[in-house]
Amino acid sequence: MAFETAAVQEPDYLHVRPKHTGIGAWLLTTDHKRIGLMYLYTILTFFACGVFFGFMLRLELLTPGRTVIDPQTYNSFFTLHGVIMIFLVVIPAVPSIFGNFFLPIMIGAKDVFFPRLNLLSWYLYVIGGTLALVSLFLPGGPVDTGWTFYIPYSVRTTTNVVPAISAVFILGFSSILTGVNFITTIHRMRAPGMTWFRMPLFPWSLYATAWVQVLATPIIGITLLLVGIERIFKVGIFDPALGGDPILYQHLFWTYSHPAVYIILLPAMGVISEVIPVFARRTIFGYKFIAYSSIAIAFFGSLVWGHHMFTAGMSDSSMFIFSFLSFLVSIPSAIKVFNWTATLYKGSIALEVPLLYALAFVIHFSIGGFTGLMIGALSIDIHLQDTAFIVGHFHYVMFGGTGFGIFAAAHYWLPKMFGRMYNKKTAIVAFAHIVIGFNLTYFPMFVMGYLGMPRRYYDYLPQFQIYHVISTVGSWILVAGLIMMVVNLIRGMISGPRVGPDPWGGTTLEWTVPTPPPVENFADVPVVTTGAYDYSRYAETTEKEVVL
Amino acid sequence: MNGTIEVQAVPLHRDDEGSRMGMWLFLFTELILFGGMFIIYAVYRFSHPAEFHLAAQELDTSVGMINTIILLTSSMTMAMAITAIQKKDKILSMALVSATLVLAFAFLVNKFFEWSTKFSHGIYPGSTELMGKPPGEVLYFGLYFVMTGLHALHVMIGMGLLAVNLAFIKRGIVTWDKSVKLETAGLYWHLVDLIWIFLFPLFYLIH
Amino acid sequence: MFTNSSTFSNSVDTAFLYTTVLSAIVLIGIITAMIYFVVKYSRNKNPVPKNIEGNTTLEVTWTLVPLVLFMSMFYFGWEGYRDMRNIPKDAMVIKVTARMWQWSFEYPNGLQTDTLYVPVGRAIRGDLHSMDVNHAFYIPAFRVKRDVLPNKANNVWFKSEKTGVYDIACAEYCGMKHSYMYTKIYVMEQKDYDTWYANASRKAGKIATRDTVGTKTTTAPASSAKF
Amino acid sequence: MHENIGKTEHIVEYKTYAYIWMALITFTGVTVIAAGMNLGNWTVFVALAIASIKGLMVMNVFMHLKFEDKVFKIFAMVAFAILMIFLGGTMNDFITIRW
Ligand code: HEA
Ligand code: HEA
Ligand code: CUA
Ligand SMILES: [Cu+2]
Repeated sequence: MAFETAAVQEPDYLHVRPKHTGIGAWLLTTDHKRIGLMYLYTILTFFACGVFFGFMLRLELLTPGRTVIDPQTYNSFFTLHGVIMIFLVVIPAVPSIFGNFFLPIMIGAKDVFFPRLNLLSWYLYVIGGTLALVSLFLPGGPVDTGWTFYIPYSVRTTTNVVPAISAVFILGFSSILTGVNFITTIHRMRAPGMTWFRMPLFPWSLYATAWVQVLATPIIGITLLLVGIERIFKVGIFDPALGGDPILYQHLFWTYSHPAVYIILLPAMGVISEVIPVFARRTIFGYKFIAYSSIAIAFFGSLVWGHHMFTAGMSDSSMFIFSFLSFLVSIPSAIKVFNWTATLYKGSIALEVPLLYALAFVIHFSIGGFTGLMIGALSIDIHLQDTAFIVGHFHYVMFGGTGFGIFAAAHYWLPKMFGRMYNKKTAIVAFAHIVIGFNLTYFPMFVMGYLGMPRRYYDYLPQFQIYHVISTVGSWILVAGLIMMVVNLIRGMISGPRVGPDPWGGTTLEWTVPTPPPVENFADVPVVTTGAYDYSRYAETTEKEVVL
Repeated sequence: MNGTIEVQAVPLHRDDEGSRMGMWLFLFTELILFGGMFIIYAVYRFSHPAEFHLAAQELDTSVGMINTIILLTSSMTMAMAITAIQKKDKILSMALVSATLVLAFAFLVNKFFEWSTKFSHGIYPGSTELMGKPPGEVLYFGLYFVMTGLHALHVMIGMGLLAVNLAFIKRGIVTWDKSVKLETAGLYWHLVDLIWIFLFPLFYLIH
Repeated sequence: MFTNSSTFSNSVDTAFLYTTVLSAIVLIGIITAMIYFVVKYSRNKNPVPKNIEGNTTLEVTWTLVPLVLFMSMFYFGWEGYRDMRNIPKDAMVIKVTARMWQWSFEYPNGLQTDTLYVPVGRAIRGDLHSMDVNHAFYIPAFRVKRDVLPNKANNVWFKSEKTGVYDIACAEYCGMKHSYMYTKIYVMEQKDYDTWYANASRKAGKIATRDTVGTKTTTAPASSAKF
Repeated sequence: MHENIGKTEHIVEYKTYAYIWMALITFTGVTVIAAGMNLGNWTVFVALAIASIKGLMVMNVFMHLKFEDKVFKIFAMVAFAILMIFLGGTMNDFITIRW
């Protein structure tokens, strides 16, 4: 998409003289870019809390018996760790930070379709997040149900379940509104010439995600609402003591929460699809297949929730169907992995930090995915369900996948957002720490899980200690790397060297506007004439897609 | 917030179809919210058919039917209010929106008496009377209370939206060529009706 | 890995090995390709890229090949699972009751214990029931697990192949002492078992043995159970 | 591309609404009567079928779905299909559990 950079230098979005002044310039803004930044700061804050809890979990597991905290505290810590990481960090992170900021620019729009609704989403997010944290300190004690809130424990325990599920409910609302906003934006606000198949893959993945957000989130909303009502008013819905069925709760919970893992994953996959071609300086391999596979993941992802209930006592036909579909949903992921790898072929590759994270994403997500396949197989999952193996699986996909995707996005786009570059050497050192620490922390979990170490265990048998020690030491390296990375990014954004509009040589629309972007994004409405990844300006030959 | 000095907050172009699209998407989430409860209903009705049958005898079909008619009528007046405003008949439109509000209120009053009768018969969540019943009936009434209760909550939200729109019409914010706010509020109102269309047979008509 | 301590351990371990090896091969393939490309086509060595938009033959291949492999994995899993649900008619029935945070086992003659005793080579069916919240009956060495739910009957079966002592864990989060909800299963020769059964039953009515629950460290020898 | 599409409404006559209203009331009567008859296992299906017809009328006419762009209809079908999948996936477990 060849464009002239906007000639007239409008003030960028960070330096305009806004309608509201002081703090109101942020809290009352409807500029999608500022809202994106507000998400960045708030998510980072909650993320720090989540890391703290995760760190404490690992510390406690260093030795059998008590190391630093008591069992009740441990139980609330893993619950809050799960709730914060899932609902407050990885679900909103990519869409709300980078999606908000770049989706409108990438499709050539001035803002999202409902700017004020967008601001409302942020407020809901903050209220929900605060409520989750406040529940820590309310009388009754922090919630200790696990992030899954399984019935009947969640109606039995005396801890603050109601504040926690209200928090999740509100966060769900926020997520739904973001989804509604993005779908409408993509349908109605694409620039002239920006056809569906000229749209970059990041908007594509956000589009697929948005549908999952819109159609699946209400299920968890209502389910948790009912748990709350059941707790407060003793209405009989799920509680076995009142005749309810504990498995029904699980069905409804996972009906949302499995699709949710693809809400977590898809946007990060979109990031990877952006990063790889830019640093390989060539068009992406199999554009349409990647685009369609996002939709396929979103659709098939809605059909497989039962694989979390293989030991719960489902009917054999359900077991068969859910296991079978779990394998089918893995196909589109496989397609993406192969296309990304193929995109490196005959490129002109610069191994910059974003690409490092992107490649780390592909590898670690694949490991997570492979272990997903193993537990998708019925007999294996019977053995591994609720063991440390599962913990390993989901940290690999969510952190090795989405987490690394977020880091890739941060190193790729933050310079655009703030107009400055971080220190690349430090970034690489931090990357090395993170990768090593990550694998040390989570790989032992596969081993001990297979040996029979259950999850959500405060205490454990002595034969597992060696794995726990490795894992805990790994978490120290991991957190050290993380701190290094964040500090480096923050310093870079404050005082790093300035960068021009297109530091990486990208082709999507966001690189055609000044850095940082002006308030209205585009001086003139852009007119798109080519596909999103048109690298012909670097290449000598272009090979059209070979059709059978 | 814009450029150098001062520009309006929200960009610029107007796209009513897009606004309606947003509203529809939101309605799907509402639909699925209630859908979740219909799933629970389906499972429990399947596993406790006889008890559901028995419990349903406690509900008064005629009350349910009256409420159905009230809501259907209110949906019609709502739809007509939009036609009226589009035909530049501001007064008629306001009258029709008001009629919708009155009907909505009647629905709630009706619901209130229905619930109070249940309560006075000792049927309310956690009551000893209810707890003495077999599990299927406890579940039936649990669902009855949460589903009609949540529906009533939606009626109230809908009333709020309509009231605001009434003011909009009066003040000329909603006019014949800028009616999308009223239209989206109308969409919301019809959804409330739509859900009731399913609630009615499922709770009142199990014979 | 292969201990053959129960009828299922073999099929589960085989399936696991199969999927692991397959995954490892694919993973190594991907990593190798990646490193190769990054080195071979680095910007220094290859300043001018070549745009290749795609290749449908390749796409179809890497859709169908994984599909076939995935189906084979699914098949392994399903076959193994079928055995787990195919409960022999002549299995000995033991009622397993879970409550926060202990197990209790009731044998056909009404004898109750908090540690499970079974004869080797005999199919055992556990009828699972919980008094309070969800638990899960898990014998890692036997590769069996099944949730124990209130108000919903569940069952599980297994046949041990080797005598010995193994751990039973609770694998569904159930509150504060979830991680202490351990007990043991003693697998004995049939004649030892008969003696034990007769002796213990004489004292029937009260809980027969109490040697393992709680502090796991004190039972270290037994808990480093055979894997 | 989509700049300033503005309004594209279709103004529906009062009469049309009145007819639909009459049909809705009639169907309400029908469903009450049908429920009174002894249809055995079919009761639920008849009730749901009638409710669906009523629902379609409300959506198409009162909510103008009929006059909207094709994507709106596709959206509605997708949402409905997903709900049915959720329902089917869950129900299947409870229906086949004793097989
Ligand atoms: C981002 C989040 C995410 C993602 C993407 C996934 C992806 C997958 N998950 Fe995971 N999962 C979780 C998050 C995620 N999961 C969480 C949080 C839990 C635990 C919840 C809890 O209990 O707390 C969980 C639990 C979980 C379970 C339940 C375990 C249990 O409790 O018993 C299962 C079972 O089937 C499962 C399966 C899968 C499968 C099959 C995939 C697939 O989508 C993976 C597909 C990807 C690949 C397969 C890799 C790429 C493919 C190739 C390179 C192709 C070539 C390969 C071959 C030919 C072998 N997951
Ligand atoms: C994405 C989600 C996520 C992430 C990132 C993490 C991060 C960590 N987790 Fe995890 N964890 C969960 C989700 C996550 N966790 C969930 C859902 C559970 C289950 C809870 C339950 O059982 O109910 C769990 C449970 C869990 C357990 C098991 C508890 C048990 O079963 O007994 C342990 C134990 O070691 C653990 C450790 C850690 C550690 C040490 C970290 C970290 O401290 C490591 C350091 C983190 C990083 C280096 C960065 C990751 C970065 C990002 C995701 C991006 C942020 C980006 C911006 C803000 C821009 N976690
Ligand atoms: Cu019992 Cu965990
Ligand atoms: Cu899942």
